[in-house]
Amino acid sequence: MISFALTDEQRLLRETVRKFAQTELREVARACDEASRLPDELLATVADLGLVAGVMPESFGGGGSDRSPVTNTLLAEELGAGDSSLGLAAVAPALFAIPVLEFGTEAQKEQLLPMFSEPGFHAASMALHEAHFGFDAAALRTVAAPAPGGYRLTGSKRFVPLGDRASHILVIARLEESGLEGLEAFVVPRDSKGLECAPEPEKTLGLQALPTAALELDGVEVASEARLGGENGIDGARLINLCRVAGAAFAVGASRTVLEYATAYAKDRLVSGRPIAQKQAIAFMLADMEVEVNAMRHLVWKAASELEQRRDASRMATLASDYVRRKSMEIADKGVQILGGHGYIRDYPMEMWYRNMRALTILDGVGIV
Amino acid sequence: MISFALTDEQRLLRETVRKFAQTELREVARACDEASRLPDELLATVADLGLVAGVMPESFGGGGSDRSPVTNTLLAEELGAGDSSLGLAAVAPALFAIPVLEFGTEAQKEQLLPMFSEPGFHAASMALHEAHFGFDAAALRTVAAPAPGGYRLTGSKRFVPLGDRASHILVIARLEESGLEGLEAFVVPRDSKGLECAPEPEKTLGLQALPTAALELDGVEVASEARLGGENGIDGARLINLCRVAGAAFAVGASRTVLEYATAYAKDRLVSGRPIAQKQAIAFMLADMEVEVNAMRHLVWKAASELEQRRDASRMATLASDYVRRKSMEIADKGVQILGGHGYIRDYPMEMWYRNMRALTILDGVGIV
Amino acid sequence: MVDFSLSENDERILDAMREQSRVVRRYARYYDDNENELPPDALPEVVNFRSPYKDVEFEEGIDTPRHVLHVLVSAIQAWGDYGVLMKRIGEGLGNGVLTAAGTDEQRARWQRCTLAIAMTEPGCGSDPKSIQTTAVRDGDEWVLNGEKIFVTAGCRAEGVVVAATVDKNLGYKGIKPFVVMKGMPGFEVSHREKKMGIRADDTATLLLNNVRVPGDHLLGACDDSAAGFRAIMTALNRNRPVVGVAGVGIASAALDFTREKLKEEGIEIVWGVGKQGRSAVQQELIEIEADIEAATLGLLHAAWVSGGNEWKARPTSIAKAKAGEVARTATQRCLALLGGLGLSREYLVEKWFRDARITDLYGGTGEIQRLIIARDILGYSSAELP
Amino acid sequence: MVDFSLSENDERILDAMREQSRVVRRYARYYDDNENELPPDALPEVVNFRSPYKDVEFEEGIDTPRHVLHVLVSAIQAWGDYGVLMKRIGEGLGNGVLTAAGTDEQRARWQRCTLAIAMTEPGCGSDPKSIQTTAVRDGDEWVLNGEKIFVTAGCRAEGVVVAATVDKNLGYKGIKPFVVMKGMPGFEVSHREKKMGIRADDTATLLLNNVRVPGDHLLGACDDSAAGFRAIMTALNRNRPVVGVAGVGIASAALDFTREKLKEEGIEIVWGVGKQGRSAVQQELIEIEADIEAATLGLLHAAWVSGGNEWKARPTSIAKAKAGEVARTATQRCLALLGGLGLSREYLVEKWFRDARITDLYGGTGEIQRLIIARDILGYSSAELP
Repeated sequence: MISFALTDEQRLLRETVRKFAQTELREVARACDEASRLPDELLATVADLGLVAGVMPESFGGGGSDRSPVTNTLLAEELGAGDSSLGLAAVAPALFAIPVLEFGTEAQKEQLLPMFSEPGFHAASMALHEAHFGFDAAALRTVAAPAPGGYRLTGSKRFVPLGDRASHILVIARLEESGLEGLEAFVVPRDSKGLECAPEPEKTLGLQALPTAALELDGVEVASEARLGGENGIDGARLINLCRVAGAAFAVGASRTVLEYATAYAKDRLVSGRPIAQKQAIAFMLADMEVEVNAMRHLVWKAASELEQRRDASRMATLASDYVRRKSMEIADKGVQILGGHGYIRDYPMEMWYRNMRALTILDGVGIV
Repeated sequence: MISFALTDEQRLLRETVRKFAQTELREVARACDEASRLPDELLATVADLGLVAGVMPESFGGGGSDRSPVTNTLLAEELGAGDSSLGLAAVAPALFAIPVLEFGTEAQKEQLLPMFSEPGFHAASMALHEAHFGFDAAALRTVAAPAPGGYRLTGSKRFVPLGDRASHILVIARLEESGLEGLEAFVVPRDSKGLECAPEPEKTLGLQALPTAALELDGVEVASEARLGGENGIDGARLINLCRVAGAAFAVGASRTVLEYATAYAKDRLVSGRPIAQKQAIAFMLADMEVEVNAMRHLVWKAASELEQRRDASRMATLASDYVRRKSMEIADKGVQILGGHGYIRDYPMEMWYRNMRALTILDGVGIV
Repeated sequence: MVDFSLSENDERILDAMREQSRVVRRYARYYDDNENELPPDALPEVVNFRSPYKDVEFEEGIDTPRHVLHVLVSAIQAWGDYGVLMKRIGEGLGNGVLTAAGTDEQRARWQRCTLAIAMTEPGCGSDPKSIQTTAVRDGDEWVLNGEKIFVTAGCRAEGVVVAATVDKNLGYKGIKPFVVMKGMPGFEVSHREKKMGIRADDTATLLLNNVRVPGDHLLGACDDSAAGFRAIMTALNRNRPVVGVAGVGIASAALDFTREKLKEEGIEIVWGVGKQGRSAVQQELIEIEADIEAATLGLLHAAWVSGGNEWKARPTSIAKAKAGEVARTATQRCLALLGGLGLSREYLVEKWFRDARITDLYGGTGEIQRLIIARDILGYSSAELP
Repeated sequence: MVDFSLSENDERILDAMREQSRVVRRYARYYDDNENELPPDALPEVVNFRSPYKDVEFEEGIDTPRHVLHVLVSAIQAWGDYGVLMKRIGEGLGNGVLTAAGTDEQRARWQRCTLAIAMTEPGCGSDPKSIQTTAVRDGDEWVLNGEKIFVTAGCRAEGVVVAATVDKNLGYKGIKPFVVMKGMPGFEVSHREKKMGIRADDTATLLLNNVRVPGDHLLGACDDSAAGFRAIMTALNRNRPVVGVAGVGIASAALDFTREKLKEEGIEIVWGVGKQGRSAVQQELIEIEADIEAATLGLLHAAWVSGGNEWKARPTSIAKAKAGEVARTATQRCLALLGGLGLSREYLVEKWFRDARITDLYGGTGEIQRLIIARDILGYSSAELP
């Protein structure tokens, strides 16, 4: 049945994360952006919130909540509304934990999941994006070649969230087939031989507080047990869809904040003694933004719901992520325009959101629901 | 040197055609649209204007004006501003005459051009569009197969302007290569064996006053002399570019008229005692339309100028026609929106322009500069 | 729980509606070509069909609430045709005014009649407050004078609820609903509008030339409250989501057709492929599909949050704004993808292009919806954001 | 004759500019990273370069008029970098006010100084008439008080033409240009703005705290004419096409980079192919390229019709509106086509995305341009269309 109703649990959790995001993330967002810094204190708070541990099975010391991409989508919106950069960092370990939970063999789960329920923030990550222009997850260049007792991984990865500190990285590589079906995931500890893991050579346009790393895999040898899901491997399309929906959900949150801020600004900002919000040119931009924030959210919810029900969500994930990529950029663009010169200076947050929005809707594989 | 200056001759000719289009075309446009009728009197006036005869060489009884795609572009804008439907009908014979003039052998010119300088309106045409969805001139299905003494033409053509009365039709077909380079043109008299030429089975969304025909070519045999340009054939890309620029130029004219009409309407139309033009929402639409009419015109001029200078105009013709296809539809759309309910009823011309604009920017090969 | 799947019962209802719509569609071209004829109240095939909801028991917690599912049902109806219906319901928009503003006696008297609403005038577009049609008291009667345009179902209806002012100084509070029945002296259907599309639809211009109606034809009280005006506006606003739903229905029809025809030419969307691996046509199909999906979800959302009561203003305007936009652009783009052949009246897609354009014009233009939304998020009155 | 081809001389000039711009570009990242430093008035390499126009004789009727060609020359300059220049000219926007409004004596005195214009204030955005900075006569002097923001070249300039009102009751006629030189007591550069992009650019906030300037620092007469105000507005408006041209220059830089990098990945536009035969990426490249071409042609057109005199209002606003829009959207789309790698500061394209965004904000926002255009085509005053 069609329903837009959240469960009580979802409402509660959303409220908690909203409060966290609107205070602890938003307050330090600008300073962290300027300094490209992820505060350790923040990660400690995140660990206390149990965003990742909460959904780990009780048998591995987790909270045992039901696995729910919809819930994660709601939380991603809230984190994006607070600060995308810090928000992505907060849930980056899920990039490792969720695929293990979803696709891992029992042995892999037993081995790899308990660390997320230990006290403190445990960093792990996934490496999807590659080191060439026009990246396309369906045409991956990192390859996993069968080798005695396992596989040999070769390729260049970029923009690996928390790659500077992750204990384990899930490396996405192509095994045989091309396309999303051919994607496989390999558990690679950071001290593996042949693996070079360095912080990104330069800062990025946006999401500056999110530490990311570049990986060189020069024939890294992994045992066959490192292949997620064992011989059956993973559902590559589902993995990519889970990531696409996450990026879109963050962008919905970021867009919502842009709209809220621009609305308040337009009411406060006087020209010739009257608020600029009373100009139709401005008011209609705000109305368009409101329309699109809603449209984006609904598309993302539907995609998340299909993922939750384990249907083939490729259609909805494509529609949602493609739509959000276009519309959220327009929203940030309008936000800047409404603020005028103030949209361009770093005394105001809008220019940061403009940069973050572009990064957020381009980078594949920095979030997962 | 970069110049936006028209020659005196161009100004004069444009003025003449503007007067004709704004009175004789515009006045009867609605009646002709409703009745799907092309008045004979109108064609008689067109013949007197000498739009086609004027550019025919003096040696064939023509006016001997220089061949100028730029001049034709200026006139196409004026005709489109008057009425696209009737305007396209007026210059439809050029679809035959100009390719013969440009690509024909001396013998073909001598044989085929004098008829356009005789008194009265002489109908001839070109058949490019085909009978399948997603038509693409670069992937033509009508084929010319070499046959003893000439070629055998097979295929289905649609929307041939004045196909109901054309004495000769230039059938565009693929000879060997694919792509635009592979296009060739064949002179086919309407009484050829194997040629079925019937009026379009149904009316069309727009351009209703322009009579068009459907052609069935069931192995029509033509002599090798019927191949335009003889063994060298034609420059297929140039032919298509000449057509694309013409369609775009008509759309520029039609867009200009939409803007002029909407501007006047918005100043006249009162809501709560004030003209709707004083609302920013309306005024900004008009400003956007003005920006885009100019942008479209400049792109079309540049493409036409490259064609005039016989440079490779594929880039500019692509940019111009693709841009115009998108923007002119938006302009007509805004025109309807500004008129509100009046934009939807046939007491006002706007709905006709909305229909014509869509047809104009989709149909390939109904005009040529 | 957030869910967009359909239950078995939901599917049965939608399938039943689709079946009806396929039959209705056979009549679409005829009434487009013959705009002087009104489609019948019921098609001959009606004997084979019942309401799609009939025979399907509602299962709480399993089936989609009917007021939400009805968005999809209505969209499929418009997917069949906008103006031709398998069976027309007996009510007009004016019946809503009767119910809301009429006395028990008035309701009893006219409730079986189909009543239209006559609101818009040549001089007032989007501003109902500037109505010029007057009602002057003369003894026991009211004398009405004025011209009304764009009256939906104005030809077909048996009577019309006419918005007329009893005192221009009172502004919108002076605007009252009067029941004027066909045949009353001085009341005349001037003509049916000739439109670009929705030609099966009945849109009339009405003339009131010294029409005398008895005193009790004024619905409700003749006081200086705004109740009468509000009843008219509420009834008209009820049309807002209906028009939006029709917009997505028509847009879906165009997209379905386009997908089908392009598939025959070997072009179709491959899901899961990134943008780098798509053709320009696939990309455009994806964008159109996302637009229609977003517009549909917006309408479902508005229905959901309204909970079966009057549609809530903000979500409804958001949904209508999106739907009106999508109806326009989706049909424009579908035609461009199809090429020239789509322009021919051999196919219905050119008609959908014409039909769809109405949905951003009436039920409140896109600009009116944006004003409503902007006022709501800014907390502005219509005076602050005119 | 309508012509868009370039003569040999034109090409020589543009090539020379391009060569300079390639050198300038090497400094682009440095001054973006180190925003506290101002780029020098001339780069060390300046010794190897002369004005691109030098040594090229103008041939009437063969070469593009210099005021038209200058659009392309300036675009190539911005294609190199927005804020770093091979050699900076000694004039600021304020020198234009001096020339237009100053007396002979005033001109002689300050013409060798670089003068900025200080107009915008924290409380007035797009409305220069609501200026709050005051100038009060005190004996032979004027006493100035106020705060000025977004002063271009406010740090670098030797003096500033400050717009201050001598009588608020006079409205814009009371606004007069005052020359205030650096070092005058009470006159202070509060800070250089920290911006998203164009970080090599010098945008200052200035404070005037009881700054006393001699009576003859008011440019022109202190009457109730609007001459002084107009001189300021004219000088500011001169920046309008300059900003538009910079917009297309930056957008072109982004597109060139994108094309080059995608070509290395095997993706490039094939001209002549219809939409059916294109990939989604090719289609988007075509759209971006058409946008940039249209914006460039608009600026060329505005220059052409202005004939080397003051830029004409309507065509200039049309060109600026388009250029500002294209600069935004082209850089946004280029990044999306490039994927994540384009976000890295290893490349300049992320900088162009930030730099480009300014061009729809200053020199008049896109909204201001649209107001000017709308008023012009409607024949409305600013009171009729506020």
